[in-house]
Order: sequence, then C-alpha cells, then structure tokens
Amino acid sequence: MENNLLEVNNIEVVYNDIIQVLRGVSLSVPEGSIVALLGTNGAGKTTTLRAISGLLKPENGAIKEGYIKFDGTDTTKMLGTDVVKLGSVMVPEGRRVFKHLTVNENILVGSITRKDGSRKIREDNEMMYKHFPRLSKVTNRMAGYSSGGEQQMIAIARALMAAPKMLMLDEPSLGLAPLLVKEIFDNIKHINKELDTTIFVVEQNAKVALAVSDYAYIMESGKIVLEGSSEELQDNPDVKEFYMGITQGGGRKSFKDVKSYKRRKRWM
Amino acid sequence: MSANKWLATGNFFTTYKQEQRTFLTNLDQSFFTFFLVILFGWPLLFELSNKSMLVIDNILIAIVAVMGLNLVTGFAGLISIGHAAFVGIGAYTVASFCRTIGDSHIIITHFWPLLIIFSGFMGAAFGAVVGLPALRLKHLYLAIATLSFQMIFQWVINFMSFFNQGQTIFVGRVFWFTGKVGRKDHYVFWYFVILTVVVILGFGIRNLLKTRYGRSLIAVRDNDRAADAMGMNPGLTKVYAFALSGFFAGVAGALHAYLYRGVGFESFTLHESIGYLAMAIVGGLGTLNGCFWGPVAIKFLDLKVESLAELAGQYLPSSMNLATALKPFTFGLVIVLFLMYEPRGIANWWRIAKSYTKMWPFRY
Amino acid sequence: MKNKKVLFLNALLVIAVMFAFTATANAGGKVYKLGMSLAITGPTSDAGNPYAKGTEDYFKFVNETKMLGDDTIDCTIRDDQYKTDITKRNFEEYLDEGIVMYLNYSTGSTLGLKRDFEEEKIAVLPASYHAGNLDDSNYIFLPVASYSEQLVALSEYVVKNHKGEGKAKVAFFIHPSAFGRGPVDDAKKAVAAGLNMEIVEVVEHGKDLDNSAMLKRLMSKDVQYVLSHTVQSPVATMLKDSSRLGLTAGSYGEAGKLTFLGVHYTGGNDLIALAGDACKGYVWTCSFNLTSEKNDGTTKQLALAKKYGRDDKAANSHNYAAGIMVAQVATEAIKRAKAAGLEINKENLYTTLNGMNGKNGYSPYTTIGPVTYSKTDRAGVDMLQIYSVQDGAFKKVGQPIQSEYMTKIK
Amino acid sequence: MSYFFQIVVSGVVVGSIYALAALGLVLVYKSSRVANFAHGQIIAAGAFITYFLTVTVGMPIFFAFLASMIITFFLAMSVERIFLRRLIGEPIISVIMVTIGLGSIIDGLIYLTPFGTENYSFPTFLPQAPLTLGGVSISWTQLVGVIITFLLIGGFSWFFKKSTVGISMRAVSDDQFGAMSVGISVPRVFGLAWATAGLSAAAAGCIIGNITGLNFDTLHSFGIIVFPVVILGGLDSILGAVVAGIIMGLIQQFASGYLDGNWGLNGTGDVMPYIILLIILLFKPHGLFGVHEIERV
Repeated sequence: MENNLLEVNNIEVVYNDIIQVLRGVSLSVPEGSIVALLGTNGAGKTTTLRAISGLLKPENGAIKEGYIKFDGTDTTKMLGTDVVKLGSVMVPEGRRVFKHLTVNENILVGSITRKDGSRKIREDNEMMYKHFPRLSKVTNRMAGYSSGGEQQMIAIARALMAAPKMLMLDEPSLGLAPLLVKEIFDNIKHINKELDTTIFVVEQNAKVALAVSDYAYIMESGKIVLEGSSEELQDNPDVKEFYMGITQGGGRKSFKDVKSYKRRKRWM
Repeated sequence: MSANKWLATGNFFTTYKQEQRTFLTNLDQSFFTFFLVILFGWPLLFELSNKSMLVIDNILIAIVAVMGLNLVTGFAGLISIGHAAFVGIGAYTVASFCRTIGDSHIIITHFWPLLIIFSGFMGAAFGAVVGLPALRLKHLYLAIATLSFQMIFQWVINFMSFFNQGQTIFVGRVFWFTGKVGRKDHYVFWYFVILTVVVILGFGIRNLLKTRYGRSLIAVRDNDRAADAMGMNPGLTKVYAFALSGFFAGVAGALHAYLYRGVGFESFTLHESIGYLAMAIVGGLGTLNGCFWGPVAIKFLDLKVESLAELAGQYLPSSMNLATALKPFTFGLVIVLFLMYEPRGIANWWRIAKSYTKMWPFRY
Repeated sequence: MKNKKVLFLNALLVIAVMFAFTATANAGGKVYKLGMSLAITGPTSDAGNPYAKGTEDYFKFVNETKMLGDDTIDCTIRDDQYKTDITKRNFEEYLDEGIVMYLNYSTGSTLGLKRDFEEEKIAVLPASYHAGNLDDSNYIFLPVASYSEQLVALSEYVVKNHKGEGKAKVAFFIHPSAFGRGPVDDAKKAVAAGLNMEIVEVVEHGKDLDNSAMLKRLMSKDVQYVLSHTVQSPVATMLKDSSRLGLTAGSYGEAGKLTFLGVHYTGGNDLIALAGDACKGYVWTCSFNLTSEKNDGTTKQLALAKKYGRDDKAANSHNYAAGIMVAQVATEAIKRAKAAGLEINKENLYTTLNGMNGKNGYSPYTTIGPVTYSKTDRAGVDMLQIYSVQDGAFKKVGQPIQSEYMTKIK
Repeated sequence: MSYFFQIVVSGVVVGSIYALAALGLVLVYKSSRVANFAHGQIIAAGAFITYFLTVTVGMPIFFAFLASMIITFFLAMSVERIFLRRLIGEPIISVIMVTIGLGSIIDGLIYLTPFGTENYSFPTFLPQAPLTLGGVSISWTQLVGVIITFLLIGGFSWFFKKSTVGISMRAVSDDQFGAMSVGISVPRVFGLAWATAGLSAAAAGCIIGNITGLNFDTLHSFGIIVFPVVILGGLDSILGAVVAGIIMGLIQQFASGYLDGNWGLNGTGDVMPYIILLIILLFKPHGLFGVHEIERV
C-alpha cells in the first residue's frame, strides 16, 4: 500500500468539549481501491467520516489529536468546502437529497466547486444518467418524492458531479430493500472501475460491504479493532458472528449465545 | 425535606409535592417577605418626584404585559408581534365604558377593580380569537398573523368614531376609601395597585407552571407533535396560551388607561409590540424573573440614553441629531448584543448568581 | 503603583470638570426653567426637527444677547416620538423641575394632556393648531390661527375666487388622525352657515403609492378644488399623480381640472423638495413669513440660523420660523412679567399672556401679523397669508386674510 | 369603465413595486430561513445613497442607481457577516428579534444624517407627461419602475432556476448539512442571499423614492407593508411574491377606489391586505405558492 490517497493518523474527536467519540483512529485508503469501514451503531463511523470531510464543526465537534492527510495535503483543520475542492466528497447518511429541487438540479448542485468549464460539467451531467439509468426517467421530478433507492442514487450522482478523487459513502444501504442494496453496491463497484474513483464506504451491512471492498476496517467504541483484506475478514469467525449473523456452525446466530460478550472483550 | 429548613444544601426532595412548594426554604420565604415589605413600604418613607413614580408605574405595567407575552412566546413558543394590540384591547375596554357612560360615572371611578378584571377578560376573549389561527399556522406565518391583528387593531381604533379616532379618550379620577385620589397622590396610589397586581399575577404564573396545564405549555413549545402523541391537545393549549396572555395584556391595558387617565392609540402601536418582545428577550424568555428584569432594563436604558444624549448634545455640532439617533441605536444594539452573547437574558445571570450562592463554597 | 496614579489623576480630572460645569451654570441672575417636548423622530419628524432647532436657537440667542438682563432661560427640549406617554413623562419631569411655561408639539399629546394642563394651571404653547385644543381648556395658547380657521379661511378663499358657474365643489384630503380630521367638522359647519360651496368628499389618505383612482373618482364627481390638511409627503404624491394624469389646473380654478390648496403643514419648502415641478400653482395658507419673500423678519431669521450654524434647509423652513415664534412669545411673556415687577411663575405668565391683546399685542418678526391673546381668544396670530408656488418657491398672493365664518359658527 | 381600468393599471403598477420590495425578503428567507424585519431600513438606505450620489456627488442618476445597488450589496453582506452568522441555528424568535434590533440600529445611524428627518426628492430625469391609452394613464416613473422590477425579478428567477450558484442557494435552504457535504459553503450562500436582497432593496428604494419622494418614515415603513405580500406569496417563492404583490396592489387600489368614501369607510387600502391575508392563511397556511414540507414517513 505505497500510494495512500487518504491517511488518517491517530485522530481523537471530542463533541461539545465533553464527549470523546474517537479514541485514536488510524486508517488509510489506497488510491483506486474500495475500502470499507464497518461497525455497529455508535461505534464512531459517521464521526470518522465527518472528520475526514471537514464537517465536524456544525455538530460542535473538533479534532483534538492526530492528523488527516488527503492526497498529500493536511486537511485536519480544513472546512467542508475546501475538502471537497481537494477532491474528497461525502454522501451523507440518510442521503440528504434536496427535497424541493428536481432530480437534475440535485445532480447539478454537486458541480458547485468545479472550475473546469460548463461543457465538461454538462457532459458529466449526462454521464450520470448512464450510470444511473433509473434517474433518467425522473429528471424533472421533485427529489423529495423519489423512492429511497432513487434518492441514494441521486446523492451518489450529486457527489460524483464534483469529479472527486475519492467518494465517501455513509451507510448507503440504510433503509433500502436487499435488492436495491445490491444495485447500489453494483453501482459503486462500477464507478470504481469506470471512473477510477477511490471509494471509502461506511457500512453496517458487513456482508455486502465486504463483498465489494478490497480492504476493510472494523470499529468499535471509537477505535479500530480489526483490519484486513476483505477476503480475510470474510473468513474471520468473529466478524462472521457479530457482523454477518452467522455462527461458527454455519447456522443463524442465536441470542442464547452468551459467550459473545467475553469474545468481544478480547479485541480490546 | 432537607434537614436544614433555612438553607438548602442539596436536593432532598422525596415527593413531587415538596418540589412544588412555593418556597423551598424558610430563608427563601423570609427573604421574599422582606423584599415585599420593602417594595410596599418605601414610598411611605421616601417621596420621589412624580416623574420617577410615573416611570416606575410604567415599568410595573410593562411587567404585567411582559408576563403575558412570556406566557405565549416564552413558555408556549408562539411568537406574538401583536402584544401591544392586546394591551390596547384592555385599555380600550375601559375607554369604551368612558365613551358610553361618561368618564366620571360611578362604575369607572368606584368599581375600577372590577373594570380592570373585566378588561382582562376582554383581552382573553380577543386572545382566544386571535389564537385560533395558531391551530393551523406555525412559526413565521403565525407571527405575521399576529402582526396582521396588530395592524387591523390600529386601523379600527384610528378610523372608528366610537374610539374617538385614536384621539385621547379621558378616564376619570378614581376613588379610594380615603376619597378621590388627587393629582398629588395619583402615581403613588397606582404604584400600590399595580404592585399588588404584579404580585398576584406573578404568583399566578408561578403556580400555573406547576400544574398540568403549565407543563403542557412547555411541552407544546418543545415539540408539539410529541405533545400530541402524549395525549395533550396542542391546538387547544395554544389557544389557551393566547387567551391567558390576552388576559395579562388586558389587565395591563386597563391599568395603563387609569394611570395615564386617558387612552390614545399611540400607546398601542407596532413599535410598542416590538418593545414588549425586546423586554421579554432581554429579561429572558421562558423565565418568570425575566419578566421583571426585562422591562426594568429596557426602560432604564431608555432614560439613561436620553440624559446621556442630552449631555453629549451640548458639545456636538447642532446639525447632528444625536439625541434622536442614540435611542433607536442603543435599543437595537442591546437587543442584538443580548441575542448574540446572552440569548437567555438577564434571568440567566440571576440563575448563575443564585446557584453560586447555593453551592458556595463549592464551584459546582 | 502606576495604575493607581493614573486612576487618581482621572478622578481629579472628573471632579475638576464637574466643578467647571456647576460654575458656568450658576453664573448670572435668575434661571427660568422652560420645558419642551416634541417629535424630533417619528411620524412628523420632518416638521418637528426644524421646529426644535428654531426654539433652541432663539433661547440661546436670548441668553447670549442678554435680552432678559442677567436672567437666563433654561429650556429643556426632549424628543417624544409623537407618543403621548412619553410626552406625559417629559411633562411630569418638567413640572418636577419647576417650569414656568410649557411648550408642546403634537395634536395627540396636547389633547391627551389637556386635563393635566388645567390641573397644573400652566400656560402651554403647542405646535398643534387644532381647534379642539381650545375646548374645555383655558391654558392652551395656540401660536397662530387654528387649523379649522385656516381651512375655513381657505374655503372662503375658494368661494371668493371661484371661477365658473354654480357652487364651488371641493374635496378634503386629510391625514387619518385627530390632527387631520379636526377641522373638517368646522368646515362643514361653515357650509351650513351659508358658505357657498359643496363638500363632495372627505378623503382620508393611507400610505398610497398611487392616487390615480382617488383623483379620477374626484374628477368624476366634478370636484374642482382639493383642500388638503395633512403633512407634505402624501400631498406630494397626490400632486405628482395629478400632474402626470394631466388633471392639475394650469391656472387657479381652471374648469374641468383640479386646483390644489392646503393648510399649514401641507406646504413649505419640503413640499417643493418632495413634489418638484408638480406642485406648481399649489395654494397654501400660513401665518409665518417665508424666506422666499425677503423682508425684515426673514432677514433676522436667516441671520439667527447662520449664527448657530444651521443648514439652508432648516434656515428656510417655515417650521424653523414656527419654532422661533413660540420661543419669542415665551420670552416676551417673561419680559413683560418682569417689566411689570411680577414674580416669574406659572400664574403670572398665564395672566401676562392673557393680557397680550389690543395695543399690547406682540408682533414677533416671524409672523405676518400680531400675536393676540385674551380670556376669550387664545389663538395667537389671526391673520393668514395665502401663498402659492411660482417658479419653485412660495410667493405671496394678495394681502393677509382673516376668516369671516369662523366667528359665525362659534 | 375607464375608472375601473385605471384602478387595475394602478393596482398592477403598485403591486409590482410591492413585489420588488418583497423580493429582498424572499431572497433572504429562501436560503437562510430568516425573516428580515430590517428590510425597510435597507430600502431607505439604498434610496438615500442614490440621492447622495446624484445630488451631493453629482453622478448621473443611472450610474448612481447602479452604484447604490452595489453599495447596498456589500452593506447587506457585511450585515449578515457581523450579526446573523452567529445566529445560524438559533430559534426563529431570536433571528426575528435580531433583525428588528438591526433595523433599530440602522434607524439610529440614519438619524445621524440629515436624511433621517428631512424630505428630499430625486431630480427629474424622465419625461413629465404621462403615457395615456384609452383614458388610462401611467407615468414614466411608474413605467420605468415596473420595467426594472420585472427585469430584476426575471433575472433572479433565472438565476435561481438555471445557475449552479442559484440552485445551490436553494439547496442550502433545503438541507444545510447535505449542502455542506457537496462542498457548498453555507456562510457564503447566506452572505450572497443578503447581498442580493440588499441589491434589490436599493432598486426598490429608488423606485419608491421616485414616486413618493424621499422621506425616511415612508420608505422604511415598506419593510412592514410588504410582509403580507411575502406571506401571501408563500415566503420562499419569487413567483409567489410577484403574484401576491400584484394581488395586494389590486386589493389596495380597489379598496381605496370603491370602499373609501362610501359607508363611512376610509383608509381601507392600508388594512385590507392584512384582512385578506388572514382569511387566505386560514385556508392555505403556507400562502399561495409556499413550499409544503415534503415528508416521507
């Protein structure tokens, strides 16, 4: 992993000067790869993502320790807009499409930070409908009336309009039907191949995420507890049990399994 | 109950009933009684000029009005930019009596306490009617609806000949057990009356907030859908809030009419409504003691600026309208600064001071 | 150590300054306190501002030129933003300070405080010439003829100079307030008493951006004269609208067109400033000398303004003249009371003012006629000068007139 | 009949001027959800700056007009910068009160100048004779006013509909966090919204000043007068502001044309907008063109 696009080194994030959420997180994303960050609710995944994209401030959070480097530039103290300009764009959790804008306007907004001429932007705009053919039927509809899957596509397309080097996705599978989840992740893979965009995806759905990613980190209580290539992790029994709901025997996980608490502890 | 009845050294409540007592410790109670005695007693000892008494009376009336505004805006979270119009309703209730039965009729001069209460109910009635749009409207739309009420009120007063088209309608001098209250005693007499009203209404609000209804007000402010889900009726609560606020305003208006011995429309314009809002904010929205701090602060500021401007005006070129410029400027500046640096108002300083004394010698 | 020293020096300085002030304030003879409350801001500030300047300057002039010998007048001027409440507060404060005469401003507050004036028995000179000020009151002295008198006189002027057949048809364009509505009833009474005109409509204007509809309506009702009694700004809008609609009479009383006339506060230089060319031919009554007509009085007025560094706009305003005028009347009353060897207090000034009539009438340089007060007549200058706009300035039309019907309807 | 048409024409003229005055409020609300009660003061400031530049400095009025628009552009931007930026996310009452306080501060500043209390009027620069067509007439001032109004409103509509910056301004009003995530600088958008509002306020001030003359009291009262217009139009819709402006203009003119002077009514033009507004709000709580919250549960 010699060519890391993103490098996060031992960051600590504190909200409201009181609540420490991240306790020294380090990770790196190599150029051109798909990296996944897995973890349960409240593990600090979203906070990590916000720290990387410079969006902690609106939530009253701050990075107290460590540094973040993107494409060779230190972005620890940078604000969202500048990070986007550098080429790292996030698709926020819950999509956050602009409900009262049409689908096409939503996509166009993404190009706000670009300076390379309107022709190029128009071309990219059309490209998006090639990536997401579903959206081409609803270009002039209010985005708020679109389905969850469409909204996720809009959000991804919007982020891609900034022509990013790295695309960060926060729980793209949230609230979507399994079939749609698959479609979205197919899209992600496609984008990674076609546009050569590095992808950093935060997920709870470990199974899907590990299937598409090259490398993965697992977080718990503000720390990275496990990392490895996706194939490795897929075979890790702990991961299997806690994140994929498969017991060692291969059957469904049962609540009766009382050992889990102990095993979980061993990681820390 | 705490072991020490005089000094609270922590939270020892074991029942809700204890927590809801009006005075938490005997010290609180004696302190408050002492304070009341001073408030009622000082005019008997010192004699202030008429102007100072007028200013003080005026502040007390503003306190009554701001208590009403705080109920609707501070506690229930409904912005009202038409509060002066409600105050006007109260004042014009008295004025209407004067117009129909003459300004020195026995009802006006002898039964004035009843008339003041009646004005309060008139204010409440109008408050309920104006509150009706609150069933459907939210936030800014509601604020503008109250603004509309203010404008319509102004127009009605200004154009109806019954209301003397906005000109002053005189109100006669009242009688007390000692006979007619003359010019000399007028302001002191009304000081006592208004102070009594303030004390009664202040206790009223304090106790109200401890009832189911008071809590539902706050619940509706914080999240009306959740309140709805909890089985409260947010629509009805909002209308109640407006009605109650109208009652306070109506009482304030009637007091204003008697104090100034006349009712003219300039006292109930949009500008006054904004003034009341400013007082509520500077005092501290959603707090009872803020209702006292706000009017005191704003009215004193007004007076101080006036004298300051007069002083400065003597040394500046005469072409500058310094005196006139300073008043709106400082008024605006105070509002803006408070909102920027102390959005919880003076009441917050009071809270900090109080908790400091309570915790002393510890910091937290 | 250093801080303490600085602090000490500062304290010394403050004390020194304070002493300096008390010293200047006490120099000379007696000080007569006067109080004035007026709207320097608020709805009628455009009039109140120069008015206040006039009063201030004249009292300064009195003190500096030792017009009252060693005695000085100390007149506090406060802004009341056209609010009766604040006026009342100011008035109470002045009373506490022991004023001997009170100068007021707005119609609303003069009416609203009428009872206080009666109870305090203090002479009041308001800037409001509302006839209602005189009802049930003995202490309010109007500086000039009341609005009613002015409007009736203007109506008489219309009737006398009416061109065309039949009755003169007029409309009143008035301010939506007590100030505006007051004189309308008197004008109606004058018509009932035999004044040969017809009041077609009384328009109370709002904040209109466009008066076309109103003007067309008046035209359709054959109105020939519009008499306004309001402030300048709405009149200016109306004049502009009328002129662009081509409804304004080219010469006075032109048939089939509208001729505009107005009372005291509708005219003056502000109207010209606001309406521009559209106010050509506008007819206006005023009891003050205007600086557009050079004479002895206006020269003095301009000199006063220059002495105290007022700009041209204030210096040439008739409101500035009005402000000077009330100061002149107050000073004159004090002077006369002093000459008669009376103590300067509320009662004596009141009687002095009431004695200001006949050959004792007082002619200040700012007005076109003498100021006369008596127990029965408390309107000062009874004469009215008709002015009309020619070449961008108000010019005299004929000799001062006096209303005939006003005495009949009383 | 020509009386009727005159009223219609006057109503449309007055209404479009209302629309222009309302535009600034809509622009600010649209992106930052702030109801600006200091708008009237900015309108007045714009008019006075134009006057100052033409009469005192001696610029040609057209350039003065443009210059004043540019000055208020930056003025409003700095106002946002200094006072409102800290209040992002505060409750609505705080924001309303801050703008009220701001209005008061500007009042004070204007009172420091002679403009606060005295009357002025712009030098005439348009033909004085009216345009008359079939008994209905309209002045050049009004006509130019209406044209400028529609140019500006058209321009802004295009800006919001087509330009990326305009779309991003709408995006901010929709979802601030979402907007930040794609790299929109929210503070800059707010500043821009205030700046464009200032620009339109200056234009409105000049046009109103040309019609009524320059009187501070008259000018700044427009900040309040246009509130019914804005609310009726639905707060964040430019089209709504235009339609509501014209409706209000017509209501006013019809009220003063047909109600005043009959049945003892007077000055109805001032109050009718508020009455109509209340009635409409009861049936359409978001105004005529207001955005309904799209909620997917």
